[in-house]
Amino acid sequence: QPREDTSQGNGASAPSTGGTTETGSPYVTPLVRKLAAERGVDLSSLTGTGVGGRIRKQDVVKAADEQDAAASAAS
Amino acid sequence: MSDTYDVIILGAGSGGYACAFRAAELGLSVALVEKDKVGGTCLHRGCIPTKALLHAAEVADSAREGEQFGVKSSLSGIDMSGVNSYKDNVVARLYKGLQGLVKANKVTLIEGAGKLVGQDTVEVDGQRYQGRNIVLASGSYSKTLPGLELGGRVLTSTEAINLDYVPDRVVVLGGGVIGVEFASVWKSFGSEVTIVEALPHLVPNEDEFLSKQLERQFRKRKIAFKTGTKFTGVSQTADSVTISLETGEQIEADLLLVAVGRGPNTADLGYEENGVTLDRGFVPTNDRLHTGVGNIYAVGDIVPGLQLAHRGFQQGIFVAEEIAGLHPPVIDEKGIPRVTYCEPEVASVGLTEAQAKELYGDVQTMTYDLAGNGKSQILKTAGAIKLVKGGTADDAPVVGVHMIGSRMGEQVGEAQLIYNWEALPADVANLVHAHPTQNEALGEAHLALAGKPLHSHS
Amino acid sequence: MSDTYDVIILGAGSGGYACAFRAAELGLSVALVEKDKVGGTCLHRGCIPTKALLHAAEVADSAREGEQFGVKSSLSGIDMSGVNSYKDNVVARLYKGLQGLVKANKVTLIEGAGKLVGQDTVEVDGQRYQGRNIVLASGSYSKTLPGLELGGRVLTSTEAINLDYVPDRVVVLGGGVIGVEFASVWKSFGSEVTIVEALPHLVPNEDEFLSKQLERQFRKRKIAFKTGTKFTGVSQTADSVTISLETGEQIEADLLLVAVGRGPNTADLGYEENGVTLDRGFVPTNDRLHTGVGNIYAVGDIVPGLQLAHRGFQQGIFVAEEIAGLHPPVIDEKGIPRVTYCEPEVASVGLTEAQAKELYGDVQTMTYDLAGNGKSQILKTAGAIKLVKGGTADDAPVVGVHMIGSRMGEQVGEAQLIYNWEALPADVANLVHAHPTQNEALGEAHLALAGKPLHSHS
Ligand SMILES: Cc1cc2nc3c(=O)[nH]c(=O)nc-3n(C[C@H](O)[C@H](O)[C@H](O)COP(=O)(O)OP(=O)(O)OC[C@H]3O[C@@H](n4cnc5c(N)ncnc54)[C@H](O)[C@@H]3O)c2cc1C
Ligand SMILES: Cc1cc2nc3c(=O)[nH]c(=O)nc-3n(C[C@H](O)[C@H](O)[C@H](O)COP(=O)(O)OP(=O)(O)OC[C@H]3O[C@@H](n4cnc5c(N)ncnc54)[C@H](O)[C@@H]3O)c2cc1C
Repeated sequence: QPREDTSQGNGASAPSTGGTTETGSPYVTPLVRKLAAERGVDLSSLTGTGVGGRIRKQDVVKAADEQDAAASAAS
Repeated sequence: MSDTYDVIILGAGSGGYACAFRAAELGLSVALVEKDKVGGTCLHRGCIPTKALLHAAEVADSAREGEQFGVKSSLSGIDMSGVNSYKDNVVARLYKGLQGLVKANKVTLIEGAGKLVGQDTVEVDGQRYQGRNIVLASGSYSKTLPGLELGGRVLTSTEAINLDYVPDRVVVLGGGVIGVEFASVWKSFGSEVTIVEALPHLVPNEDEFLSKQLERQFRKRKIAFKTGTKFTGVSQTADSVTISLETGEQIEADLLLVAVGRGPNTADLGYEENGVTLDRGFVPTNDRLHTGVGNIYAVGDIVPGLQLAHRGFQQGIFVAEEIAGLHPPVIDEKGIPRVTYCEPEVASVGLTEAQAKELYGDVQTMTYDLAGNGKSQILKTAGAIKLVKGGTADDAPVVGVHMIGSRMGEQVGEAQLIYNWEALPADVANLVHAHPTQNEALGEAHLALAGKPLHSHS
Repeated sequence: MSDTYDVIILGAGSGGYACAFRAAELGLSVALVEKDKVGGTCLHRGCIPTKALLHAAEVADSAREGEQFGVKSSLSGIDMSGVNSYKDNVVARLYKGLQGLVKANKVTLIEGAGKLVGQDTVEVDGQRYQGRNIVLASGSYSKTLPGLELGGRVLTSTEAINLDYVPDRVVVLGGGVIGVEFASVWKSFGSEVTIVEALPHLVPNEDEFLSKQLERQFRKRKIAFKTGTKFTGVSQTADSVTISLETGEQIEADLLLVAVGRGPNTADLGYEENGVTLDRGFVPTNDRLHTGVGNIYAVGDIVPGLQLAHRGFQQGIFVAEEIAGLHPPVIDEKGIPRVTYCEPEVASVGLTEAQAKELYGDVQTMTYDLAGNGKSQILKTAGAIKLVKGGTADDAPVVGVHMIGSRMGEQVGEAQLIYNWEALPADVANLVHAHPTQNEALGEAHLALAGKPLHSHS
């Protein structure tokens, strides 16, 4: 169902019409998402090292290890 | 005034129309400029017609070889007018569907040749249209070589898809994707075929393992090929064409197909005049497909890289989402699947072994022969799957999947997920695949690479 | 003394031999007991022979219908002795490979009928063997119905795979996987076929959407079927067999194939005597495939659930790893792919819509018709893909993939990754699939479900 024409727009800058739910959320693969859930890592706190900044398994493992280390140091 | 759009797209091929539909879905106003037919090369002169020819070829082979399956079938010939009407019907039906989608998506189709006349202005037939964003998607054409004039018995794929007869003898110049696909079709239709390729291998962009396997199978099919061989000249008479090679050899044939690559359609379109840089005719972009000028993006075959329809789709969708402010993730060019639809099919995604070694140093590879795969035995196809791991550690992901065999192109989607989702061999190996499918071979290859081979010698 | 093994496996079918190979790879000493041939039902009487018949059927259909592709092919009949020797050759070659793997893996093959005579003891031909672990893998047999005696013109799949003629008229009792596969083969070979099924639909375990699509296509193929119809009796003469239905109707035919399911081979094997509980003959286990008695596990068709070869493989591998102390992750039965290899093929993984609703309440579904898929148009196949999302939120994963169409079984591996890796529609949609493949349809379905349809009306 195509939406209404919005050609009044906002000049030269990128229009912000349309769904923007994805805006800002990091790009992760299902396997990374599963791993993060298993290891209790908050994906939005990570900076990805993969192509185009995507979060890789290694990033999650590293964060989880650091988290674990911090937790054991704190106890 | 009225003629201002959020997006104006120049060219309605795979890249252009995908961009148009996605932009429209996102609520943008879209003008799509096309001088010929919506669908472009792929639908009218590329992917679809060639795959219809290849399917007719498969049907012919199957009928010719039915006896080995106990089926009393026979083949008395190819009726090219029947083949062409089958092919044209498939194209016509998909074209109709596509035109319906243009309407349903409320995309404004501007028919005519467009030209960039300002960084935000396109002119078509004297009329000017303003675009807050411009997407260049003017596609590509069949190239030839210096001194090799097209015409008569010398043709490109554009003419070859509409031939009304099966040539007795044909020479294919170029052993890349398009060349081997036509060679495969004509051989199945009964022609004597010779491929001439300057590089050392057929499908030279693939992992060498696949090239060698394809060469072996083409040899079995009695498709002649001369690799590492440059052509030096061609001459034609009313009856035949003669191709000269640097070896001094001459080959006479009914037709010469020139399949030496496709050049970008970017001349005289106002691109350079408006500041867009061209590199040997192509439009370089950053990794977000922006040309570096104004709000001008480029997608599809004019952007250096793989010339594939679904790359155009993906880029078109990306640019639409980029314009709409969705910040889509950058496309990994290596993650785009590649299929060559000759018999046997060749398919791959990710890095070749050589590329992986450059990136990772030591790598681990695993080859699974289709001889161990029940369904491939049933189809009587030979072939293999080669996996490349990005390193040698247990937690190194699969970074390359390379496959050859009848129908193996259909396996590339699973391979695409594996590569793009950076799966470890064990992630796949844990999921035992359906028996007896060809798909199972992909599972078995991962079982073996994960150190737990099932139907293969370890 | 010497005759003690880490693992003794009773039955060398899919489940048994997979367990044996994996256990041996993990360094365990393994004895594999088999009274007939390594490979079991699947290789000798099941998956492989039926798929060879189905491929011969495909070749026959293709030759018969070549003209619509412009190919002047014809079919003058089926040479069943040729079909059988093709089929037997495929089986023989795979059997040879499998025997080689038994040797290469250093598995001790004990030929003869085994019996459990203690919680850690198996007896074969009077000789006793001790096992630190025992794996029951004795498989299944073709069932019949009360009052329906096998023999003469009434057969099961075991006899049907070796027929030396094509029956003129055949009735298939049972519209499940095995029934529709044979119906499909015989129809392609030229028989008049009628399926009788007591439940309301063909392939009644599938999402109703697939059942209805298959019924429509079988109707087009002129395969007759009577669903929701109980059979009441059968009588045979030297010339024919007559099947009576509860409707009062009678059908006369040359053969009746009884395909009403497979029962577990568990009688008189010492299972119950040694404490193993049986449930209607099946061996219930916990989710780690342990029977609850001693160190006795069970795998394959004797364990309640899907009766599929690759489930046997996966369970066999699981048990070997469990015994070796690797703590493998529990197998999700819903994540095992299911393929029915009739024409058109039916394939699925995960939950049906009805099952998903039970689990998640509201769910979202998306159907993509193969009419929009270029390669399917080229193959001239009809069909569709239906996706089921586990909920309606954007971050709900795909929990069911249901497909029908020629060759669509080969798409089930990608679907298997999607389901088991809990992918979101958008995860798949981001990866535009190879054009023009049937695989692309799976990509398009996910594009549509992610709210960004490409080649489909939204
Ligand atoms: C024989 C052959 C077989 C192929 N097989 C496959 C395959 O199996 N799979 C695959 O993925 N790819 C295949 N390809 C490649 C595929 O066709 C291209 O990658 C794809 O078409 C590129 O899309 P595009 O949008 O960049 O350009 P095009 O499809 O070339 O579309 C460009 C469009 O722009 C229009 N245009 C150009 N200039 C102007 C102008 N000034 N004003 C208005 N309109 C203009 C053209 O008329 C055209 O319609 C094949 C190509 C060929 C030639
Ligand atoms: C016609 C048909 C088509 C099929 N098609 C498919 C398909 O396409 N895909 C699919 O996944 N599945 C298919 N199946 C199902 C598949 O064959 C079974 O799921 C699979 O074979 C089960 O493996 P299993 O190891 O449990 O048992 P089986 O394969 O039945 O093996 C059991 C083995 O144990 C041996 N045995 C039994 N008792 C003893 C004893 N006392 N001592 C020694 N040995 C013993 C038997 O001789 C046999 O070799 C099909 C089945 C049939 C009948």
